[in-house]
Amino acid sequence: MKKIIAILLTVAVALFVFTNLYSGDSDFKAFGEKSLEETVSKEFVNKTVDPQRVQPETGSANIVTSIVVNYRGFDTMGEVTVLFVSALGVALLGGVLRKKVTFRYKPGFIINQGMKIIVGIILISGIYIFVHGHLTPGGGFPGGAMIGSAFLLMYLSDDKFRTRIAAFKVLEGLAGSLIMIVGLVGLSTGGYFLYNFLPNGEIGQLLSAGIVPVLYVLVGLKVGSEVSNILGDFFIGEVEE
Amino acid sequence: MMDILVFFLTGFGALFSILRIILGPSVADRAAALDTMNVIITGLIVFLAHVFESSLYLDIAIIYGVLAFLETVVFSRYLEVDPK
Amino acid sequence: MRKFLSAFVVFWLIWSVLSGFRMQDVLIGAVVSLVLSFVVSRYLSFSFDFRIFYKVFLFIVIYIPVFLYRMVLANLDMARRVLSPSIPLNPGFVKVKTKIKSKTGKLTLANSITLTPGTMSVEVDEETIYVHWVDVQGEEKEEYSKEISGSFENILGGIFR
Amino acid sequence: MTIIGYFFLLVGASFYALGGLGMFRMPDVFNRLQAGTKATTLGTISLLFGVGMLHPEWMLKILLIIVFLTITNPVSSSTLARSAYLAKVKTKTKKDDLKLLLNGDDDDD
Repeated sequence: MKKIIAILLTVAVALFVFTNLYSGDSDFKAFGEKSLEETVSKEFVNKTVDPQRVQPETGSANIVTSIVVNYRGFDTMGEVTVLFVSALGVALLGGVLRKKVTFRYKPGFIINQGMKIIVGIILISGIYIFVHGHLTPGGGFPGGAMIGSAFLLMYLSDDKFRTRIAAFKVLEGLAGSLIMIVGLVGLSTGGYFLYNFLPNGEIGQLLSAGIVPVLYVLVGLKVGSEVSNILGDFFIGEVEE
Repeated sequence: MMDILVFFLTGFGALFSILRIILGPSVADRAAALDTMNVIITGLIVFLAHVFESSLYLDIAIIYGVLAFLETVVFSRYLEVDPK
Repeated sequence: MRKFLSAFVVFWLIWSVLSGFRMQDVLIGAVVSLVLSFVVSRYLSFSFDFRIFYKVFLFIVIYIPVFLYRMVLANLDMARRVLSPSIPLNPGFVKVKTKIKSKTGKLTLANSITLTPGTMSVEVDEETIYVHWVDVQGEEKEEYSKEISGSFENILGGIFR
Repeated sequence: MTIIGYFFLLVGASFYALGGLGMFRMPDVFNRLQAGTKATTLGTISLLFGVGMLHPEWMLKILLIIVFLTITNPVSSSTLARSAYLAKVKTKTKKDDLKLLLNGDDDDD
């Protein structure tokens, strides 16, 4: 019965979406017919690549990154704070529940040895992803998730690896405070929080786009260490604070 | 023309893995089919890099490959977790 | 110390391949790999010395051609099985002995067994590899070993002592 | 160069199709894993090498992806096979020398 209702609901939603998309007088334009001239995105593209400007406004080759970290930098800081609060919640609950994840069998030899090679590749490519966040797709959040996933792999595939890496607690706090400090330096030099006080440089170089790469590296470090801390809380099951 | 043929063949492989994900009698079957499909998609992303002439897609392929591997390992360890 | 240096070299190499060989990238990559290998190198098994050049040379020149050849054979074999109307199968789990001591060597051997005709390694022990075989032939352990891992055993035994 | 590249692309894509088909037709999980892993690994190597032939300036990065996938793909399928064996998934396997693996491996950490 439940399944039939689910199928009926799915069909109803699908019909609604399709009729709205394909009827002639709907608000949604057909693919490729929407004019981008009247939207706000053109303005942001121009700010970055317009050759008439003396200096590009953000200098970031990836426009999405320039919006996420430069124009909406304060918002990104809020997102990182949300992650921090959830990590704190997991740590507190982990102390109350004291229930560990237990496996019936030890991890096998193949995954145990394979992990010791693969984790290195995952970690360095995760760091590559967030250092190059202003040049390539990606950035702080995917890179941090990759670092967290590398530590999840270590917890899963090595039953000796139960020691929490103490450096992460330090790293998390350090990255969070450095984001604030970068914002405050902007406040004191330019007049508002997270002001871009570094030179923009040339688009496409690694050292360009002002404070965007700095902030993204910090965000990546913070996300990675937080995810690793959450996983550590789940696997070790107790907190000492 | 050749591109369409390549897309057709890869889509054929992905389609049958999806069928196995739907039909698969046990969790292990589904996880195995998911692993196969993920590798096929990783290859497809690299092929998209060639179609769109942009090397940025290679980074996405790396991320996708890493997460696909992790997903399989997590599923296989999940099969071993104590049920009580 | 040896682990630290080896991890540093591997990280730097991967970073440079990923980001391209420009000056800024290579320098920042050096800093990043230094920090990263300082943190995680003791959990990893990157460990080699100067004989690595000789080993990599042997690996590329001898192992990879044999491996690719066997892999193509494996796929043709698998294609034959998949495409025939009644799938010819005689599956079974068998044990294979190995003499390789090095852990990375055993891992490589297990991976090679997985990718060669009709076999897939399931678990590795001190000196035994447990293998799932699509088409079991023969009866004795020695026969299995010769059939499944004979050529790789010799090559990898020469590379990873 | 272009022709060789497209040849590799087609070979890789056909192995992907074969892998999917094998995943669908084989009778139990171990045989499915065998078919899937072998076909997709060779398919990936071939397809990625084809793309590298068409764009020689990406060759190094593509070789890195190939190495990474060639390490991870057998590892993940071996791990999955071991877990499926330990979880006692139904098989059509007749011969079984692996009983030892199940004994004395209990660990409640």
